[in-house]
Amino acid sequence: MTEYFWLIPFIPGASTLVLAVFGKWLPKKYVSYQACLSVLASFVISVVSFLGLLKVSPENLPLVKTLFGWIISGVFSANLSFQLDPLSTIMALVVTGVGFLIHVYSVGYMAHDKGYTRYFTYLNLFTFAMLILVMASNIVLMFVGWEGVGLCSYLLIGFWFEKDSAASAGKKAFIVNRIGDAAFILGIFFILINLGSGEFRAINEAIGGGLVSQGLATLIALLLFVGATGKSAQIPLYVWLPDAMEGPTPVSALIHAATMVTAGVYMVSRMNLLFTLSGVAAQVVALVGALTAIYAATMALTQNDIKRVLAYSTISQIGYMFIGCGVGAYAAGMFHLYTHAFFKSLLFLAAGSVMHALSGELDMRKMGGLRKYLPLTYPTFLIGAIAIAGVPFLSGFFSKDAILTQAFAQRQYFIWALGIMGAVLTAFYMFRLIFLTFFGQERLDAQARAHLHESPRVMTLPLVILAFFSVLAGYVGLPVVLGEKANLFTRFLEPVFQPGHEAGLTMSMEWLLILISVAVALCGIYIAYLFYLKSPHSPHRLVSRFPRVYKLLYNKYYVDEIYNAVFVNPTVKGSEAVYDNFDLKVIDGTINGTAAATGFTGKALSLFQSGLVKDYALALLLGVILFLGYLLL
Amino acid sequence: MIPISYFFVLSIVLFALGILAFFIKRDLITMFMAVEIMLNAANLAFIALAKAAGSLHGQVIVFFIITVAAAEAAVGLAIILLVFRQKKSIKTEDMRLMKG
Amino acid sequence: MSFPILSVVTFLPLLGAILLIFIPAPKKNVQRGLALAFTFVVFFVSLALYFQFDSTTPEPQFVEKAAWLGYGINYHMGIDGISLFLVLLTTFLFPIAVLSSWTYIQKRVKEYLLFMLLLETGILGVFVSLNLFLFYVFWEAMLIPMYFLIGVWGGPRRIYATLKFVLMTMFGSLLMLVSIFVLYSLYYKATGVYSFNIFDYYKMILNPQVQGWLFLGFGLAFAIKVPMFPFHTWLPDAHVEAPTAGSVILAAVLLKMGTYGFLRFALPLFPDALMKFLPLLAVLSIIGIIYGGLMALIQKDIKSLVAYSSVSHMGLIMLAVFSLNLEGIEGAIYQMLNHGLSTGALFLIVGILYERSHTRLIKDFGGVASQMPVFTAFFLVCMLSSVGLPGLNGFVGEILCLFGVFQSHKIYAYLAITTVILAAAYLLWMYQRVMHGPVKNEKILSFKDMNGREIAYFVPIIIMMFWMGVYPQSFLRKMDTSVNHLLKRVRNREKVFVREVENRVIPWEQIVPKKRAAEEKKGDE
Amino acid sequence: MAAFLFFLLAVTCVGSVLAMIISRNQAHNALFLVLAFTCLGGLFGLLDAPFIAAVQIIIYAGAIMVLFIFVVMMVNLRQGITREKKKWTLFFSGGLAIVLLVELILAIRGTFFALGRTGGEKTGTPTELGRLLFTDYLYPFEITSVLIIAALVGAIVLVKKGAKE
Repeated sequence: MTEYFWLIPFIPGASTLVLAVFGKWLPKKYVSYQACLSVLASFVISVVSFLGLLKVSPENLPLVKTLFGWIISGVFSANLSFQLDPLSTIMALVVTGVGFLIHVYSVGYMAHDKGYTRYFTYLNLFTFAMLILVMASNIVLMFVGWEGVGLCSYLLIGFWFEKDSAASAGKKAFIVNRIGDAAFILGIFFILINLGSGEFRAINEAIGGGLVSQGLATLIALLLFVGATGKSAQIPLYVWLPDAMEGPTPVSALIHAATMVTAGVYMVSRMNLLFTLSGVAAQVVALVGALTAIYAATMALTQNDIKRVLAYSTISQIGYMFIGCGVGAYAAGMFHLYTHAFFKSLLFLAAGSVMHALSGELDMRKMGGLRKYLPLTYPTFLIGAIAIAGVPFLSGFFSKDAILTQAFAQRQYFIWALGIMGAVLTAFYMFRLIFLTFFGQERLDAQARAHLHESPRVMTLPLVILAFFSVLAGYVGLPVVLGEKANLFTRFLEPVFQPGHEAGLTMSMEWLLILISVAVALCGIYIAYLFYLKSPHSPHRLVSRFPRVYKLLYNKYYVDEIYNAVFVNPTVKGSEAVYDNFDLKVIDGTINGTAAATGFTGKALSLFQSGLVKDYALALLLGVILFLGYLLL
Repeated sequence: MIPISYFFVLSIVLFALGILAFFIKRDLITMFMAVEIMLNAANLAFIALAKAAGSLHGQVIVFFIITVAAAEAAVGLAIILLVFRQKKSIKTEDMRLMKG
Repeated sequence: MSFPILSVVTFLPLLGAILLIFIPAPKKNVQRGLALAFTFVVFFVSLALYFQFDSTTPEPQFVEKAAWLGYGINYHMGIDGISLFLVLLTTFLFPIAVLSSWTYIQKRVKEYLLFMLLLETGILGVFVSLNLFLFYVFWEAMLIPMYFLIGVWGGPRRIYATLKFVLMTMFGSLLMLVSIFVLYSLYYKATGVYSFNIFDYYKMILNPQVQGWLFLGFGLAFAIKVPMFPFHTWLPDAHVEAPTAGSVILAAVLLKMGTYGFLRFALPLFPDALMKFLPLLAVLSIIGIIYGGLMALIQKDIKSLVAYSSVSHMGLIMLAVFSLNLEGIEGAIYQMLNHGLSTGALFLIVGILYERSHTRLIKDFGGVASQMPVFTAFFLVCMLSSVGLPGLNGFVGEILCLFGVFQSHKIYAYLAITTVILAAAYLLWMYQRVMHGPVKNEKILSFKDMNGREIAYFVPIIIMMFWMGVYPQSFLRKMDTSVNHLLKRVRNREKVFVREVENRVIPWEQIVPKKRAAEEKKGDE
Repeated sequence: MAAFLFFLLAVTCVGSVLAMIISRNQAHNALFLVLAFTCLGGLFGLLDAPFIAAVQIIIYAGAIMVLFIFVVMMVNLRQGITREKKKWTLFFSGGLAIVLLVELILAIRGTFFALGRTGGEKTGTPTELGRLLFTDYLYPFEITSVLIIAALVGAIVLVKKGAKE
């Protein structure tokens, strides 16, 4: 069965095609079944492939299936081919597994939307594109998936296109991503020209064979990483992700939390040899990741929109993943990606459930005390929050700790410190969210109060399953202190990530680091407890104490405004000025001027046409005389 | 006998007089006559040269010129008549539709 | 001689036009049907070209040659891997263009269809001619129907637009005519043989200075047609005023005549001059890419937006042509087809909107998506194809173009890649303003979704977009040999043909026959 | 004798053209012209071109001038038309005419004695001319007939069209 792994992307793909062409005539129920089952089928194949892969010896990895030559012209060649190795398997499992749950959730969430079929078409298309991204065996095909998920993101963010803000957010996401993609394309070109092939095996061989200089590796890696900052919402291209929350919540969960935004991490992991070879690039990755982690966390502190808090949290968590990749702990980065997919999509879906209960309310200031009304949503949300905060024995703890330990072990103390600070903030804002939403006074609208209800089972069931995994998913990657072989996850990925990156620490040091992490997480939660439950007025006091800081954070450091003022507006205004003054006046003016000059000359010369026959005769005579005179002389 | 050049000089004088007449007169009919004079001056030159060359081709040309002149006179006069009917005038100053 | 398929393809539309004359004016549907039938037949006949095309030889195929006016003016037709797809693109788009104007054109239907058919003959003639004189005849003849199509069935400023279009094109082509005659006389001086045959000219080596002037003559004509910055201003005007089908043909096929001209004439004939002017041309192309994109960003009229996007796209194509490597030129040819499809489709989209609203200003629209779901889907695909989304045709061409440029000049590629961002920006912004947001006014509420006819002519375009995006092999492989041959001609010519005597140039092959002819003459005496 | 005839005819011819220039009456002008053309016919005779001389008198002095007279009658201006009033045009054109005269004479000065004299062997008998017309010049001759018919029809159509209104 393993050899059919290349079918994994095509099942949702085929489903997309059917829905896109015949969707108009299909009943809603059929649409739901087809959409969900196609993803489930892919999931089943992924699981089978995973099991099959365990039996394959590392020398035979990756398994590659080439369907046909896609773009071949001269040096440029790209096949339509897929590969199966531990890395792509994990990604495929996450995408199809979480994807399936979110498809199911969406059946309930979108039940009353008039764009139901369209929604599932897009969602299936997304799954298709994402699977191509993770399973592609060469970088050009990977780029197809890369752009494809960007497209789906655009379509799904702007799903409710009647809202101007949604349409704008979708457009913004696509264009910002394109900026990164432009760099990505250049990176691809460098690879194709200097390494001769875009196939990952060939790239790894070329790097392994020492064909790539360090400078070249740095150049390529940085270009690719610029692409990754676009897709994975890192500094400086993160601005689209908060706006992306305009889309339906399951979309935020699937695309903007679990899968698409982590594509950058996947890509960096996939090209790990390149980044490791460069060194500089890896350092940049780690630094950008760390800065983003803390920067986004600070912005999450002050937001009142429940989904925006989660969006900033996502940006921050992806920052952690990049720290992992940057310090060479690719397995740890991937591990965090994997656990994050569970708990962050859980958080989003739970937030969606809250919204569903409150008829679309997003503002936390109008919530509070919801825990008794939402008996299933509340505990699952809480589990997600605990997991992300890094409380021991839940998945988030293991993965985040693995990253930070590795950062410390690689002597990246600055990055480690940033990560720890980010961890405090993470715990704080997550529990701020929990306390504002589920505890304290009820601050509901009367209207929302009347409609308050727990979500249907089709929505809560995925929550429960995800909560289950949020708790347990971490146990495949236990810290080294519990035994050399405890980290199954890392061992599984060993064929992809060359071993030997992970420096060892003494036992006591490891325990110390774990203790620090735990302390930090609990500390954050306690501060949130103090601020929002114990003395609900203290935040206001703090705000009035530091109004500037609060305003800066609340307005997200004015980055959107700065980008608009520096890039967007000058481009538009400048283009308008150029159009009016240069295109119309200079270029068109020259052309019309030439025409006008010709006309004017004609007019002027026509004055010689007096209309009197004698004048013409005179001219004739003059001509004859001059001509004769010339002949005579 | 008479030098052929005399005929030539006469032809030139007639041609110049034709030009003079063309510019002096203001009515279309007389100007047209002036044109005819110039044509004839040319004819004379042709015949004189034919004589000098001892060939008949010059005379043939003159024959054709005369026939064409006849045709031209017919059409030209018809046009003058039309112009007169329309404008009630045959003065050249009155006709400047072609003014630029 | 085998079946003269190229002549049939080229002149069938003309036959259709002649038949059309005999249909009485009031029978409009009969006229439309006839025109459609003829364009369809032409398309199906031209498909045979694709299937019978031998991709292993760079020589022109389906060659037809017959004496015509003498003095080297022969009827000489043939296609190679470069022109094959341009011919197919033309025949593919014409039935669509006729269908798209089925209800749009109501006055003087007969004349309109007549000109459409004549236009098809003219365009096809340009792509298949191998004799420069014949080429020039078609090149100019094609202008006449286009002149009338814009001038009679166009918008309010149609006279201005059509005059600007025709005069600018004429200006360029006049210089080309001079250059053609210079070539002709140079060839005659060198060999004593009259010829307009392009393959004879390929054998000539001209001194670089002469090449420079001739290149300017040819290049200007093609640059105006493409249009390259700064000769582009006729394009927005012509597009805005032209009827939908006119815009489609103009954007999809007419502009390609410029790029085709560069590939067929300017590059192989004047390689030294090309090298001299290359930096200038490349810079102009890059300016065109960025400038066109920025101008497109702020246009208020959808059609002029698409027109400026054409300037940008054509800039990329030109830049790729000047990259002078296999990837770049194959990418350029491929991108020509893509641009034909996607920009043509975008003009059809605008036409559909215009038929319903009688306006093309972006600000008059908003929220159309909620009224016309099927239309939205088609619009989306066409827009994404133009943006260059992988999986659709635009990506393949764009990435090959950029790759080709990257290979020859990295700096150019860094600048040109901004098109990836700009194209997304202006098209998405336009799409958002037209399709998204709340419904702007009640007029939009009354918009009907696409009808069967409209869907019928869109579906083939969409299928082609996907096909060309997913399986470009079926197109690229047919070009390989011809493009390689062209490159060989441009790059290594001095190795193949060398002979220069006191500024006067003699193709080495011709020296021998001439000598022999002289000896024979002596023998006769 | 011939010299006397030549001078007589030449002086009459030039004199009548001058008279035509001076006179204001169009009818008189036409008659002066008849005289001038007749003299020219005589000169043609002197140059051994009897057929052309006859044609000149019949067609020019006869037919064409009759046409002129008819038109003069139809137009029928009571008083004649004054001469050109714009003095500068007059002097300028007069000057130019003299310049042309001088130039032409200068042009032929080299040939003054080279052209020979009249007399000698007779050429240009009507028979020879006729043979030439119907052999070498057959095409032009026939085309002339077409031309004349066209002119005829044209003249009639032109004048008739105007008459209707």
